[in-house]
Parts: sequence; structure tokens; C-alpha cells
Amino acid sequence: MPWTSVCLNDEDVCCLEESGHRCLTYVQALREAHDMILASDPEAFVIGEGVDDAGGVFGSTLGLAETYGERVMDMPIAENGLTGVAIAAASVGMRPILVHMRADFLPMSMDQIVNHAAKWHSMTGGQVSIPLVIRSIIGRGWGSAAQHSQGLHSLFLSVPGLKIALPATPYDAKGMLLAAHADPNPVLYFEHRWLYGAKGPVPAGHYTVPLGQAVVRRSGADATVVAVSHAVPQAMQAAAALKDDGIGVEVIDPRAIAPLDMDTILASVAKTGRLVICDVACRTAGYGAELTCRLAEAAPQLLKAPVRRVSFPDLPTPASPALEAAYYPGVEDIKRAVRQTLAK
Amino acid sequence: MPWTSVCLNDEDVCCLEESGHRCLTYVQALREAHDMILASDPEAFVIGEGVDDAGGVFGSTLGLAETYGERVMDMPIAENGLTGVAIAAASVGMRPILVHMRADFLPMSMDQIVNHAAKWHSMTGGQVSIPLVIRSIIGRGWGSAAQHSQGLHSLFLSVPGLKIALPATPYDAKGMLLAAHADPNPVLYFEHRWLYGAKGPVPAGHYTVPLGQAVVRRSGADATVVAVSHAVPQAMQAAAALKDDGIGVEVIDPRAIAPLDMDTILASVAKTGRLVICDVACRTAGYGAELTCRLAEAAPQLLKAPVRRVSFPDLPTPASPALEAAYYPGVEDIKRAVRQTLAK
Amino acid sequence: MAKTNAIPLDELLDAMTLLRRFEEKIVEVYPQQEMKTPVHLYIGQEAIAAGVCAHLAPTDYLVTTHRSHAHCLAKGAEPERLYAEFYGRVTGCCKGMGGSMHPAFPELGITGTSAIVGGGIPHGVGTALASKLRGDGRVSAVFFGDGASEEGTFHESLNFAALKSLPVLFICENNGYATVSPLAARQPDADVAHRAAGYGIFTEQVDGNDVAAVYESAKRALAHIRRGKGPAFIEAKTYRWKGHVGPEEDWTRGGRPKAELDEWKKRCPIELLLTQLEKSGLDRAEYAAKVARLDAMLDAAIESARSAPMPPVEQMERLLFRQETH
Amino acid sequence: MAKTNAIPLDELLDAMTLLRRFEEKIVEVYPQQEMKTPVHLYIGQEAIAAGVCAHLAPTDYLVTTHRSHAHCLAKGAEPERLYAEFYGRVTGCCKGMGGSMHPAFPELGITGTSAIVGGGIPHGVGTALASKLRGDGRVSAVFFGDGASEEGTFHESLNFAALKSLPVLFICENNGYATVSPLAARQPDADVAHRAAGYGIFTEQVDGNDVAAVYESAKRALAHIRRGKGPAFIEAKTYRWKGHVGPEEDWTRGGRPKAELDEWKKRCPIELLLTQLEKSGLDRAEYAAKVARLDAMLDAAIESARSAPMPPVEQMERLLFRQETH
Ligand SMILES: Cc1ncc(C[n+]2csc(CCOP(=O)(O)OP(=O)(O)O)c2C)c(N)n1
Ligand SMILES: Cc1ncc(C[n+]2csc(CCOP(=O)(O)OP(=O)(O)O)c2C)c(N)n1
Ligand SMILES: [Mg+2]
Ligand SMILES: [Mg+2]
Repeated sequence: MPWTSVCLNDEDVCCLEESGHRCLTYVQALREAHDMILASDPEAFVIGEGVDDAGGVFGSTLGLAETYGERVMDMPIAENGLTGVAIAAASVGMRPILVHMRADFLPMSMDQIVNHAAKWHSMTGGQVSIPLVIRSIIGRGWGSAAQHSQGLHSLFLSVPGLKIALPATPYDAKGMLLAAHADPNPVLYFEHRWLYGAKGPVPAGHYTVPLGQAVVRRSGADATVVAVSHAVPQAMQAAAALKDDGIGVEVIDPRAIAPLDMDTILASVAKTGRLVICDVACRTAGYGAELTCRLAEAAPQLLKAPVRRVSFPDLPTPASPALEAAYYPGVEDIKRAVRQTLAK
Repeated sequence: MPWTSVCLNDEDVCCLEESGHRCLTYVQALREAHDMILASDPEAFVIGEGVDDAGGVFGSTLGLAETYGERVMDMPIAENGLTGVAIAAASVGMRPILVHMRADFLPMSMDQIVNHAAKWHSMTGGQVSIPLVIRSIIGRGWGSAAQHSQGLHSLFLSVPGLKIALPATPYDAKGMLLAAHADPNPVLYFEHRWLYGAKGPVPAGHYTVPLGQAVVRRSGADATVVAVSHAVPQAMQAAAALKDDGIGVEVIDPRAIAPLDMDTILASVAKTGRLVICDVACRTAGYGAELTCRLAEAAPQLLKAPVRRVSFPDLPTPASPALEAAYYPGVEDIKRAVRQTLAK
Repeated sequence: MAKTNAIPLDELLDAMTLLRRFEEKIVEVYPQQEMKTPVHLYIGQEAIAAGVCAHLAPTDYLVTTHRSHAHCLAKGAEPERLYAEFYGRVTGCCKGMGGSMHPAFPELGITGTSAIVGGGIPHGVGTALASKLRGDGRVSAVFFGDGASEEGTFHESLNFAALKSLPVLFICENNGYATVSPLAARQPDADVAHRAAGYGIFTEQVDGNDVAAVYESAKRALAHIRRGKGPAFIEAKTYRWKGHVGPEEDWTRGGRPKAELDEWKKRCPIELLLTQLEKSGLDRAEYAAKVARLDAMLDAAIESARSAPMPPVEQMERLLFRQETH
Repeated sequence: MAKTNAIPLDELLDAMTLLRRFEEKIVEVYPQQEMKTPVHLYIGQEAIAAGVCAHLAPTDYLVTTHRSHAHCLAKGAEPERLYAEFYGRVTGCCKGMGGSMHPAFPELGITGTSAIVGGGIPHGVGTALASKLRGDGRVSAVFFGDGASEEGTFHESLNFAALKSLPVLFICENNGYATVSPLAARQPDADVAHRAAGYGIFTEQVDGNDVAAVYESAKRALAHIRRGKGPAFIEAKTYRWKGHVGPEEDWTRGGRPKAELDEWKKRCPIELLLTQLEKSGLDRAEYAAKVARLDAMLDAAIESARSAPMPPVEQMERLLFRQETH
């Protein structure tokens, strides 16, 4: 299944390309999805600070304004108001994609997302839905510091009425953006800046990746590692390394944290009895907490060892490179966590 | 220990009063705490929509403006900006208490809370802290509907740098507001409207209830029920009823969900092996998820049965009384959940 | 809609009377405690909804607030579907999910209502943006209070609407209060229009209790908008008679001076128009008969609403997400 | 601070030179990739920080933005503590926790810096509220960009400051861009002051490249504020030379026309003042010698900053909460 593969290096990409698979970077896949959406759906438009500029949101919307004119629209720096604008446009059947350069700016528009987009279909008795996609990017490194590097997907987990996608591969980046666009409900779509350059197979045509269907990235019998977004390639690396030590790690990528595909996860933990959860956010109250609680509701006896979370510490991101290095978990931390679950 | 007691009816109150304990309602206790803060600390001020009006935020600030003048300050309807104003006043050493009539309005000021108040002490290298208390009230009933009845404390759980208090009794309402005021860090203080009329013992003088210290409201050996806010009296009622069936329920009130006092909870689950978590919010990603995950990290083997959550469903609050009745869990739901944990 | 230059005073009277009597029925039945929804009554402000909505087609968009009834009615909503919603019945406009604060009539261009103050202002800008992108010629009318004009969304919305020359009419109903907080405790001066001035958009201030004045102002503003000249802003000064929420009057709870209310009652928008029309021949008895017929209709609507079934419980879950995909 | 009516042009020149050279040093060392912080350079805008801060006492409050360096320096910050912060060193003003976007110098009235656009505007209002409640006579100066004026916080802040007559000076540095987005793509006209007009506060527009003009305008505004007349607003038109972030120029990446930059470079605030001062006898060679001495000081500061130790890892956790209670 090339579509579920995670390329960890150039060799992986070469292999796939040689066997006839078209490979793109994550950001190219994103851009292609935007292009297809704008080309095929006259109700679609893209709005965000800088979506039409020479940077094109790190390349993800590059050149689209030339083709689609005002349907690729810059905006004032007014996140809450413009989210409201996009919500209302969606309420009358348009299909906006609202883009934030950083997930950190989402709290500005929290009211429109939490009190409006998420609740509109319910509040109107099902008369009006909000087919809005909100893209935002998780930053990292070079002293981005506390306000430019948060993984805020967890902030929305407790809000019913939202879908939350975190594509980890170029294939998913395209397929989940197409799925999010087709979805009649509000979808938060989180990208990680460090995935943008990653390459992988991406079919040229239209396809969708369902929001809420996990994928087993790698099979293994000894421990289950659940990882999202940029933690997926890290988990795959850890799994590859642990393989050399004879430890079989099953890596599951839920791809969306709402809805969360518990069936795939439960099946894996039923097999391994060990669970490590990797996130690109602070530790407390992340998707890992919800996942573990659902497991404890469904079948606590499956757990043969304490659960481990590999995440950012519960601290604002520091600026100093020395502190950043300590702040972010890496492949070694995942390996250590897996070993800990096996120690007992 | 009268101070940890939860009065479920007039009789309970009578008993305490007869044995010499001063009893107040929750809202009177709140008002008294405000009064003491304003009287003793010239840097304290109270700001919020209607804090100085004839209603006085359901009575909790009633008449204070007459005594303290502009230190009890009405404000424009501009939650984000005014939260920023309060943050900055706090940053130079004032001690504001910002009041929202509904927790539902907090998302308006999410950016100032999440990106500023919570991170300021870290970002400034510890030079500046934000001793700000934000009170907000969880509404319920009479068709309050989707935007006037949310328990949004969970929305902030994933944000490091905040303390989150949910006092359930008049004693705690006063003691935790005094503690929150004395705390040099930002504290979110959630009240439940349906607790306002509840009476209980409240000493006249100054005392504080630490933020992050759970209390065992009732001892029992068969099952642990953790409950916060308005779910506490419900859990106590359920426990009393189950007692008649010979089931010993231990009711723990964490009082704050950040920091969360896991020691008290772990000790109880170590004894009972059964865990039911009651919240005044939607199910997913509440404090119960985090609590359960920490339990699964610390000692999953303690759980002799699946965990149960008694919470609102993952749905926006409906308006219709028929739907409200179905939406809100009650004492019977807690009893059922406890029985379920014992069935296995 | 007015086809000539004459002001359709009779229709405006009918409209205002409907809005008034619709809510006076609520005042009547509310003490029965069966209408379990927080009602924010519009009584006293009727000239604004009537005067503006007279110019709107069903295809035009309208955004209202927590104080929603009158705008919906003036846009053509059936009283029974509103009453049923307030009673939490499945026949309500939102199947009992929204109550009084969140009505939706998509077929009338009302695509949902926010009770977050200021939350709806950007929505009218969003429907206007859709109209502009689609070139469908619709206009959007956004009603909101003086309190809402203090929210950041007010500024963000006016700025964006002006920037993109969107077909949207902002109507600020300045009734001098937000709950019981007077304007002077919240804004530096009494004219919200001053704050709107800086966006370079068409702006008028009008006596919100004079329906003819509102009608004429809205006509000018909408002509401006329909000519493609961009957004317009009307501040209508008015006063609400009842409490912020519920059927009582505020002075009963110390919310404001009774004398102030008494003064404003002398400027009742309906009485003002009746007095004027009397001069040109209106017969009070005829009007009373008309009101009686209206009352009978509203009584029937209330009764029918009240006897409709409650929504099924499974509905809540079914309505969380829409199921079909694009 | 100016004690007489004469404009202290020499001091203003020194101040601007410091701001310029401080950042030109960053441009020099940045390619070494050791200063791992996103730098938003102020080069081209120096007249504003210099002209305004000349009137501020250390006890007055100042709020800056992501483009923070110059405001801190003009308020009296030590270059080395800034450089060290940019290098992520423990000797930095925030112990390496904040980097370039979040400096804090509480002893200079800079109580922390937000890099959320518009996030800091209410903070200046909050320090001013504290001053008013305490009666301590301090003023607050809030600097922000044209982009920030689009955020709702701008409106909420101006409204509240005007309402309460707070001692706060808003300085909008209108450099025509937010990242590479031109003002015309974001606001209905080129004058942010138009948006500010509606609050009824003291407002001026000024050539932000003319330090004397800025100085005089700030003087008038602060006199107004210090007389207890409430807030003031200054829009200073200017232009930034470097890219939104980093040491390159924007045209190199298609961000804006090079010709536009070239035009503005002809209006360099420092050159304009030098030319003026030459007429009254300034000696270019003397100035060059002064700059050389400044450079030596800055080089030493950079070197000292760069060789300071990194913060200990445990610091992060220790700084989450303040421990002492009231
Ligand atoms: C964001 C937010 N803050 C506060 C409230 C509580 N609230 C409901 S209506 C209202 C007053 C609104 O005043 P205005 O906009 O003038 O409308 P009016 O009620 O006068 O029609 C307030 C403060 C709310 N619903 N939403
Ligand atoms: C809320 C928010 N939205 C977007 C950004 C990204 N951003 C950083 S600076 C900037 C432009 C700010 O423009 P302006 O206020 O004019 O200041 P300037 O950079 O021109 O000094 C943007 C959009 C941000 N930091 N915060
Ligand atoms: Mg009002
Ligand atoms: Mg700018």
C-alpha cells in the first residue's frame, strides 16, 4: 500500500518513484488540492493573510491567485471577524478555506469557531450547516517561542461539532483537504511546518481520505504507538530502530482526532497490551488523554503496562535554542517510552 | 469536618447551624469574599459587565460598588480587549477580578487568556506574573441553549500556565476566591448557577482553600466517584442512595482541575478499583479524560472495571425543555454508572 | 416593497402592530411558565425592524441578535413557527433546538442567529461577501445593539465590508442600554455613528421611533448599496420598554428610572404613527377591529404551537453533524 | 526629556543612530545562524520610537510588538540584554525565554511583549488603567502597526481608553504593509487615523520619517494626556526597509517593488536629520567618529552576549508559575 507509506528518506522516495508512483512534497500536495478544489467548485474560495502573496503560505497557495483571481483572497488581520465572515458565507452554501499561518492565531477566532461554526447545524435544527475548512500550521524552531509554535488541536477536542484533521503525509494532505472541502461540517485542518518538505506518493487525480479513519502505518506485535502529524515520521523512525532490537512496534496514525477511530486503536492494543501516544502538543488534555480514557471505558484490562505519552512538556515554548532542544521530544524519547512499556 | 460537608437539604443546614456553625449561601459566600478582598487589598478591583448594577451578577457583587466606588467597575461588551486590559493591570501588580456572567463568553477572550495571561510569566523570564482572577458562571436550564450553558473549563485544560478552580460549596467558594486572589498566577474560577442558592458553613474570617487540593467528601470502599462543581451535590445524593443498597461510594471533589490532585484520587482508586467521573461539561476531553490517562500512566492495574464518565453528551445544549431533560445527567445516571462499575 | 415614492404608512402600521402584539402575547402567556426560553422583548423598538425590512426581498439576507423576534416577523416569518420554537416544540423553526435566541429561516435569508453579543455582525458581512462573489444582487441587513458595537467584531466587520465594498446594511439599534448598563458607562459619547464614521461608508442617524424616518433612511441606504457603492450604516435611536430579558419592566428591579421609561412611552412608535394617520383619516375603531383579528390569529398560533409535540430525544444527536457530502 | 521648547535634535540623532546601528549589527551577524530568533527589523522607522520615547520617563509604561527592538532601546534598554536574549542566553532580558518578539524590561515600564498582532494594544490601556486607579501620574505609550489596527482589540482598546479618559498614547506606525500585504488590501483607505477619529480623542497624523515632527506631535499629545484630558492617538506614516522578518529586503523575494523602497530610502529619517543639522554646523566626520564609538560598544555587547551561557534546562519548568503568594 504505497498510499499509507511514510517516506523517511530519499531512498524511500526513489523506490516508490522507480516503481511508477508519482511523488510530491507535502506542500505540493496541499497546493494541488487547493487547485483542484478551486477548479472544480465555483463555490470554493480561499481566504487568509497572505494567501495571494509571493510566499503563498509557505508555497501551499502559490500562484493560485493568478488563476482564480479574487477567489484567493488576502484579508485584514482580523481573525475573529473574518472567521465569522467565512462561517456566514459557508452558511449560504459557499465552501471557504480559511488559512492561518500559525495555529497560535486560532484563539483569536475561538468564539466564532466554538460558539458558532461548531453549533450552527444543531442550533438551527439542522437547517443550516457550515462547510468551512480552517487550515492552520504548527510552527517549530528558530526561537518561534511561546506564541508561534503551539499545537492547538487539543484546544478544540472538547468542542462537539468540529472535525479535527492532522494529515501526516503528502497523500493524506491532499486527500484530507479534498475530504474536508467535501464535508458539510466545519473542519479544522492542522499542518506541521516540518512536514512541508516531506515527499511521498500522491496520485494525480481526485481522491479523498475519510476524516476519522485511522491507518496502521506499520505492524508489530509488541507495542502500539499512536502518533499524529509530525510525530508520525518520528514514530516510524523509532519503530524502525526498535526493530533492530527485536521489538515489534505497531504504529497507528489516527489522521483525525475528532472523530477518533478507536476501533483500530483498540484492536492494536488488544494485540500488544502496550500503548505509547505521541503528540505535537503539550501533554495535558491532548488527544492521548481522551484516547486513553476511551480505552479505560472500553477495556482497561487490555493494558499490560502503564501508558506513556510522548509530547511537549506542559510549558510554553521557550525561545532559546538550548531550551528548544530540551523542550521537543524526539525519536529517542519515543524509543525510551516503548521500552518503558515493555519493562513491566 | 463541617468545612468539607455538602449540605443536601435544609435539615443538613439546620444541624450545622444548631451546632454553632455560621451558614451562608454560595452566592453570599462569594460576595463576602469579594468584600474582604476589596477591603483589605487596595490593588484589587472587580470589573465586568454589570458588576455594579442592581442585579450584581446574580447577587455575587451586590452593593459593592456603593462601598468601593470605581473599584467595582462596569465595562463595555468587549471581552477580549478588557481581558487584555485586566492582564496588563495585573502585570504591574494590581489584582483584578474579571467577571463573566456566562462561561460561554470566555472564547471571546481566548487569545488574551491562552496566548498572554497563561504564558506571560514564562515569556518574560519570570519577571512579570499575572495575578488575575477570571470568574465565570455555568448556566443551565430554561432554554439557555447552546451559547448560554456551556461548562468550558475543559477548554483550558490543555493550556499550561493556568489554574482552574471549580468550587462546589459555599465554604470553597469563599476560600478558593481568596486563594485565587492571593495567587500570583492567572486563575480561572468557574461557578455553577445552580449552586448559588446552596447553603453551607462559612467561617466569618479570612481563610483560603488551596487550588489543587482535592477533598474526600465522603468515604467508601466500593467505588470512587470524582465530581466537580454542581456534580458534587449530585454525586453525594447518589452516594447516599447507594448506601441504602449497601454500596459504599467514596466521593472525591478535586476542587481544581489544574493543578489536579492525583494523589488523593489514586489513593481512593487503589482502595476501590472502580472509578466514575462526573462533570458539568460535555464528555470528550474533559478533566476526566486527563485524570484517567494519568491513572493509566501511574497504575492501570488498579482499575478492576471499566471507567465511567457521567457528563453532558458531546452535543450543543438544546433549548427545548424536553431535550434539556434528556441532555443533563442526574443523580440516577451517577447511580447507574456506579452500579455498572460494580457489575464486572 | 414600496414601488413608488410614497411611504406605505398603512403597511408599516400593520407591520409594527404585528411585532407589538406578537410580543404582548408572550407577556400574557409567559407567567404560565410553559414558554421556557429567555425572551428578549423588542417592544418600543418596532419602527426599526418594520421600517428597514419593508425594503427587503425574501431573497435578501438578514442577521438578528438575541432580541430576534421582530426582525424575523418583519422579514416574513410565520408567528406560529416562532412561538412553537419558544415552547421548545418540534414544529418550531429550529425544531426546538434554538429557542428564542437562535431562530433560523433560511428560506427568508435568516441563516441562523447568534446570542453572542457582536457575534452576528460578521455574519451579515459574510452573506454579503457570498452575494458579491456570486453576483446574485442580494443585500444583507445586519441588526445589532449599541452594546454589540463595542465588540471587536464591529470594527473588523465594518473595515472588511468597506474594504470590499460589500452589499451590507448595518443597523445599530441604539436603545441606550446593554442589559441595565447605560451607554454612558460603556462608550465615550452617545452616538455610535461616530465610531462608524471612520470607515468612509454611507452613514445616517435616525429617530428610531419614527417609522417614516427609518423607512426613508433605509431606502436611501439600500439604494446606495444596490447601486454597488458599498456598505451603509444606520444608527437608530430608540428605547426598549421591557426588561433586558423577560416580560417585566426594568425599573421594577432598580434597573433604570421609571420616569425615563414613561417619557419614552409617550414616544411610542405605533402611537406616533396612529396619531399622524388619524389626521389623514385613520379610524381608531377600524384599527381596533384589525388588531382584534390579528390577536385572534396570534392566539390561534400560540395555541397551535403550544399543543404541538416536543421533539424526539434522538434528534439532538442526529443534528450534530450534517451527513450528506458535497 | 526635553526641558525647554527647543527640540533636542542632537539627542534625537543619537537615539536614531543607536536604533539603526543596533539592528545593522544584527544584519551583519545574522547569516552566522547563531542568532536563532525571528528578527523583525525596524530600520527606516527610527524617527518614531526616538521622537516619542524622548518624552517618556523610565516610570512611564511602554508597549511594543513583534517589531520590538527600537522601542526597548529608545526607552533605555541595554543593548547587551537584548542581544543576549536574541542569542537565547540566560543573560538576556527574559533569560532566553522570549527571544526577539517578547522582550520585557519591567524596570523601564516594559512589562512584556506580545507577538500576537493587536494583542498588546489593550495592554497599554491596562497599564493606563492601573495608573489612573493608583493616581501615580504615569503615562502609557502603545506602539503598533497599521496591520494591528485591523484587529478588534484596536477598537475595544480605543473605546475603553476614551470612555475612562485614560492616560495612554496610541502610536500607530503605518508603514503601509503587514508582512507583504499592502494596506490597500486590508483597509478602505490609507489613513488609519480615520478609524481612530470616532472615539473623540486627540488625534494627529505625522510624517513618521521626520523626527522633529514626531517629537513635536508626541509632545502635544503627551501634554494633553498629562493634563488629564484622556488618551491621544498619533498615526506616523513611515516605511520599513527590510523584509517583514529577517535581514533581507522584501523585493528580493517579490514582496514589493524595489523602486518603492528606493524612494523611501531617499527619505531616511537619519539622513534627513543629518542634512538638516549640517546646515547648523554638524560635522559629518565627527558624527562618523561617534558612530564608530557606538559600533565598538555594540560589537562588544554582541560579543559579550554571544559568549554568555545558555539557560539551564530546569529554568523552563521553574518559570511556569510564580511561587510566592500575596
Ligand atoms: C459576548 C457576550 N457578552 C455578554 C453577553 C450577555 N449579554 C446578552 S445581551 C447583552 C446586552 C446587549 O446589548 P445591546 O447590544 O445594546 O442589545 P440590546 O439588548 O440592547 O438589544 C449582554 C451583555 C452575551 N450574550 N455575549
Ligand atoms: C493575530 C495574529 N495574526 C497574524 C500574525 C502574523 N503576523 C505577524 S506580524 C504581521 C503583520 C503586522 O503588521 P503591522 O501591524 O502593520 O506591523 P509591522 O510588521 O508592519 O510593523 C502578521 C500578519 C500574528 N503574529 N498575530
Ligand atoms: Mg442596547
Ligand atoms: Mg505595518
